Amino acid sequence: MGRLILRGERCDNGLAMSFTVTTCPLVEARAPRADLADFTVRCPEIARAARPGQFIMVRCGDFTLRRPISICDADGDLVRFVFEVRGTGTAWLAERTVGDALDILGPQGNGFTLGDTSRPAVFVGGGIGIFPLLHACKPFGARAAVLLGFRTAGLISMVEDFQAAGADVRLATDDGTAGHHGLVTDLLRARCDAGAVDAIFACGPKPMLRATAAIAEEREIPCQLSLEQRMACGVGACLGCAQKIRRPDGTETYAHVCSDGPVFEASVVVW
Amino acid sequence: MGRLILRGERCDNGLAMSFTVTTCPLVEARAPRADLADFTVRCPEIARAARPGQFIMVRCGDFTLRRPISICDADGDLVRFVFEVRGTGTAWLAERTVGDALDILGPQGNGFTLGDTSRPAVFVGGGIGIFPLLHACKPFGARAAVLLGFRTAGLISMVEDFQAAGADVRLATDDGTAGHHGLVTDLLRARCDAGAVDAIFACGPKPMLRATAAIAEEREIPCQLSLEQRMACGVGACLGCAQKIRRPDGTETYAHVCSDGPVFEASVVVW
Amino acid sequence: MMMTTPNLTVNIAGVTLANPVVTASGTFGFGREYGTLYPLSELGAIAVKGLTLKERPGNAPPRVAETPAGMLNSVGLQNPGVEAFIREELPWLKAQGAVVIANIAGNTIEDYCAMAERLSDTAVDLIELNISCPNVKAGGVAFGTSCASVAAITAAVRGACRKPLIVKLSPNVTDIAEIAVSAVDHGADALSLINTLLGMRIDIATRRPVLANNVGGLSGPAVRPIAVRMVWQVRGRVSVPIIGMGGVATWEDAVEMLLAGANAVAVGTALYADPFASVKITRGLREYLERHGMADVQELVGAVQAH
Amino acid sequence: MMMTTPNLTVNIAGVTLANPVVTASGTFGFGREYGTLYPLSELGAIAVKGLTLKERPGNAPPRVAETPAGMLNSVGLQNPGVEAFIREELPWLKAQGAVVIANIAGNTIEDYCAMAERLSDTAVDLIELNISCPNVKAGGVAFGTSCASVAAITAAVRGACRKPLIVKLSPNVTDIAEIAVSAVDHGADALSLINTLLGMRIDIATRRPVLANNVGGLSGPAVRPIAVRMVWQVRGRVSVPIIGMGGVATWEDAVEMLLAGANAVAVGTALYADPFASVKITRGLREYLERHGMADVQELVGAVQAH
Ligand SMILES: Cc1cc2nc3c(=O)[nH]c(=O)nc-3n(C[C@H](O)[C@H](O)[C@H](O)COP(=O)(O)OP(=O)(O)OC[C@H]3O[C@@H](n4cnc5c(N)ncnc54)[C@H](O)[C@@H]3O)c2cc1C
Ligand SMILES: Cc1cc2nc3c(=O)[nH]c(=O)nc-3n(C[C@H](O)[C@H](O)[C@H](O)COP(=O)(O)OP(=O)(O)OC[C@H]3O[C@@H](n4cnc5c(N)ncnc54)[C@H](O)[C@@H]3O)c2cc1C
Ligand SMILES: Cc1cc2nc3c(=O)[nH]c(=O)nc-3n(C[C@H](O)[C@H](O)[C@H](O)COP(=O)(O)O)c2cc1C
Ligand SMILES: Cc1cc2nc3c(=O)[nH]c(=O)nc-3n(C[C@H](O)[C@H](O)[C@H](O)COP(=O)(O)O)c2cc1C
Ligand code: FES
Ligand code: FES
Repeated sequence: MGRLILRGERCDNGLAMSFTVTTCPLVEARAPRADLADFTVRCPEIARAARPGQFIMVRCGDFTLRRPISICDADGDLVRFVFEVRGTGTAWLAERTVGDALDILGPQGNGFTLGDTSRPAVFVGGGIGIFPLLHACKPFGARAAVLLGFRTAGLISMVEDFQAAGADVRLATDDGTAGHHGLVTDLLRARCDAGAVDAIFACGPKPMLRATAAIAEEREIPCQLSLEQRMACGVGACLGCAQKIRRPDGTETYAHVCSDGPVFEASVVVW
Repeated sequence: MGRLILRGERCDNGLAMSFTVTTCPLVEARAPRADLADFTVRCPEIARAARPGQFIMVRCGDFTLRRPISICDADGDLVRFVFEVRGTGTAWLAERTVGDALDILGPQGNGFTLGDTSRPAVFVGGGIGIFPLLHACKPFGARAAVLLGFRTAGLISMVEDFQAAGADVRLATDDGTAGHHGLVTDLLRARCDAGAVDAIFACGPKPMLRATAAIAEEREIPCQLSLEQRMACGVGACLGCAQKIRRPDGTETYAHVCSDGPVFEASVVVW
Repeated sequence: MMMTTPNLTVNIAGVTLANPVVTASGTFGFGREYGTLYPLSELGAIAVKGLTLKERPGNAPPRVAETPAGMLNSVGLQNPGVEAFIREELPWLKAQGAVVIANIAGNTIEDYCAMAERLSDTAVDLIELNISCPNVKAGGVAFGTSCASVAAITAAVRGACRKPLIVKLSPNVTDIAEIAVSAVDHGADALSLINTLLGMRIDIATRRPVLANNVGGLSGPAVRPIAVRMVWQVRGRVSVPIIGMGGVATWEDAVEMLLAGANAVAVGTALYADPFASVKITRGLREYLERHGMADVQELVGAVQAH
Repeated sequence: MMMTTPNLTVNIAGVTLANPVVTASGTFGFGREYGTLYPLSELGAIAVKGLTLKERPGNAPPRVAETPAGMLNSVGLQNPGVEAFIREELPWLKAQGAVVIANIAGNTIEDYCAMAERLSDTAVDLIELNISCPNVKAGGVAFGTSCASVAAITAAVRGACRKPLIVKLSPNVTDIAEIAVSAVDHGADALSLINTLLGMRIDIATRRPVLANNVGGLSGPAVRPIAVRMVWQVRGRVSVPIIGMGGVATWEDAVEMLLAGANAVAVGTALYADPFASVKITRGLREYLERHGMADVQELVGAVQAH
């Protein structure tokens, strides 16, 4: 516990954790919704190296910066990622079709430390934060409770994927159009009340993460959060993606989401 | 003769000659060579208004400036243009495929004044300057002598099109790999020696145009040249595409290739 | 729910613009070209091509070059001179219902004053002082690059001018806010910014500068972050109306510029990719205000909440 | 026909770089990340992240924002301090065979001098003085924005420094050539330019600046025309080596920068789209020289033929 990594992990030779920059074919491109793309690329180097919670940096046309997108799943030679069209870069990306070559950097970042996958764990996801949880929950099989929150029923996605992984999936929507009418953290509280939880893994909007961290702290459950920040390099070189954290000695400093994170112990995050 | 238009032609209402900005489908896209694209778009507004020697401004992706390209032919609802891949913009454009929508502004500029098409005329073209001559030579049928110069045989194109228009086509190459070994202006001299020529129309690199103008002046043959210049607006608003010309009173000034030209009487051009 | 049409009008130094979207001087000629596409009265105002006292032929070509997300120009103020403008362009422009901003340029304070005085007797609505020009009496340093010379030229022209006076600032300076304050303190009724940034491109094949003038002015989206920053800095120091420009291409860009502190925006380079950019921006602004239930576009001005 | 391999080496103030492609300070960390992709010895030199006397946490996030053909950053000089650099980064960097440029930043002349002195006893190859920082004793105006303060800081650091000294110029000035001359006259052995241009982006949805610091430094291809112009202007006035930077992304851009007058180029922002940009540029330069039968890359330096 209390894992605190600063300046990323380092190899024996003094280099940062290695990553690949590669051009790989898009082998499956689905659009579950008009503004959502579910892509699979054939990329053995990244697929084999990827650990749950890591992400890739995808080059989008002539844009100056790559876009960070979580690895949703990695299987054999294939890497799957799912993204919402938010602005110009993801709009460009969503227009790619099967056979197009994508320029991808990864896998990058410190992902989830899953610990003992034979013990029950809860995965809490909100909005676009649900995607990296798939890769992470799989090893837990039926011991994973996956709690997903959405604004409204129309935005629900990936439920079948989580179910296929064996997880017990519960839904919450802000407007009550599906599942629990309310916050996904209500479901988390209920789940914690219902039985032992050894670990919480969460990804989603900041308020959700903050509430999740508070619940975890209160109940003394180890909790890891996957954070977002605007990035330039995505590898730890530019120091662009700062996140304030608390060091073991109580002092505060800025860590970096791309190399120290995106996953942080909830207890070190300074909100 | 001595036609000198400054600030373009103007309509009775004080406006410049009208043009259209429109999105139109690419209906035919051929690549006679790897670095040459022969495109036809369905664009009734432009096709019907186009006069020989006019050009269009084609939007290329997110580039700041449109690219000027001559109208090679206009027939019914169709506009044909042929262009070489020179840099990034034309490279983007050449990748478009049938069915893609192109954003085109035109027709623009003062084209050739053909005069009496029942009299013999000579068309002199060099390199990418040959394309606008097709539209212009057609009305002359067999009375058109079309003299085309290229660096080498591998760059020859459009010969069948000119022949199909009824023209007498002669070739010259700098390296002698096809046709006359030498300059296209050698062919022009020979043609002028061989019989009466009522008008010369030329488009191509500056040295070729200059030599053509000299021959025309020497032999007192009316001569119109289509010039190139870097453009921004393409419509006469930015004054970017200056060309020095001589006014009837002998003073010099800058005219604009996009609105006063691209075709100028050879006699007014200051080299 | 009642929906009232939002108010898009802007008052710039006493002159009412129907909407806050102006065309940038030098990019729109005298309106006769783009006027074939839409009525010129749909624009908030037209800043005409920079005028000089006498006709100017401008620079040798090439005068324009593309750059990443921008362009360079070195037109060199080709224009028919202020008298020809008054005679041949202004009456036509006014007949189209356009609010006309006469952009004036010169190489001596006397030239500027003579033009301002002459234009004061015409139907021109506002005068815009382009101070990016070299002052020949001061060794060719641009008027707009020191507070002292900005003060001197603004005060002199203010004295000669009976129209609202806009001073158009050059971005090629160390401290734009200080220059802006100088202009306002010496009589500027409004400011416009930014003019172009000095840039250069070299053709590596010929090893020659692409522009015959070697250097030229950079404009377009590439410079927008600089323009937004300067408008914000200037808004922090002056309260006169600001016309913000530099890379505005979409209504979103216009909102950004207004939030930074501009009362109106000017559109230039964006017209070359899309000649309808100006009128689309006005439409986009209107729809934005409607969507947000805002009554007046001026509610956006300077509304950025800095950290 | 015999083909000899062209000479790519560059001498910057007595230090030989294997090739003229350097990484721009702050964009490449201390080399540990991109060093996983290629040996750091393949780079001409590495300008490390800007160092300060003491550790600095840097600015609050967000610190980066994309702009048209560019980006803004407001990292705020997050770094472990000069001692930690000397202890933990420098030995490793030198072991990789890299030529190391220590970029130093401060808020007082004393800080700069202390760092220069300390670094003079280390294996650092060159010291680069980042003068874009605010001088706290002069009310926060950046050191690099007046000739007098550039003269003062350059002379002081020159006195304290036993390594070749590069002065890195800020482009946010009225007259870059004048500033360059000041730096050279007061002891700069070489110059590097340009640092970033001050810019701003506002998120229209939140009505807040995208950067927590409100403003940040603009870099990337968008600024290249400005950088090329400044290098050309400076080359016209000084003869010391120049490291040109600002939007260099391809070998063609590097040739342009060399023609304008730079002896070497630095690559920063371009690495984010393509981490191999630096090594590709070196390869491209080599092939270009071979194609043109040129023996030495320095034949390109300042070879632009102005009109
Ligand atoms: C580690 C990490 C993992 C992510 N995983 C996913 C995922 O699996 N699926 C998904 O849909 N989204 C994910 N995101 C968010 C995604 O990166 C943004 O939605 C995307 O960058 C927006 O790009 P754009 O060009 O569409 O938006 P624009 O607004 O045009 O982008 C402009 C700039 O802002 C950056 N930016 C904008 N929004 C964000 C954001 N929320 N986070 C970080 N940078 C942003 C862009 O990267 C770009 O540099 C992740 C973000 C991070 C940091
Ligand atoms: C009136 C006119 C008619 C033309 N007709 C044809 C034609 O029918 N077929 C054809 O192949 N080419 C034609 N050209 C040339 C064509 O416009 C250029 O080859 C093209 O603009 C190059 O664009 P790029 O993006 O590939 O090159 P880049 O070098 O990347 O372009 C950079 C900028 O320079 C401009 N530019 C570059 N070369 C030229 C040039 N030779 N003339 C004008 N601007 C240039 C571009 O428009 C762009 O603004 C014509 C040019 C003009 C002015
Ligand atoms: C081709 C061209 C010509 C210009 N001519 C003038 C001019 O005559 N007077 C002037 O004050 N500004 C002139 N400008 C500057 C613009 O008015 C404007 O300040 C600048 O281009 C930034 O806006 P933009 O990015 O929207 O083009 C010119 C700009 C361009 C592109
Ligand atoms: C993320 C980032 C951090 C930077 N940090 C520094 C720095 O610490 N010291 C410095 O002198 N310049 C710094 N710069 C400026 C660069 O060194 C360079 O001058 C500038 O980015 C222009 O080059 P480019 O367009 O290739 O990035 C930084 C630039 C970026 C993008
Ligand atoms: S994005 Fe560059 S350090 Fe994280
Ligand atoms: S290109 Fe604008 S006037 Fe010709």
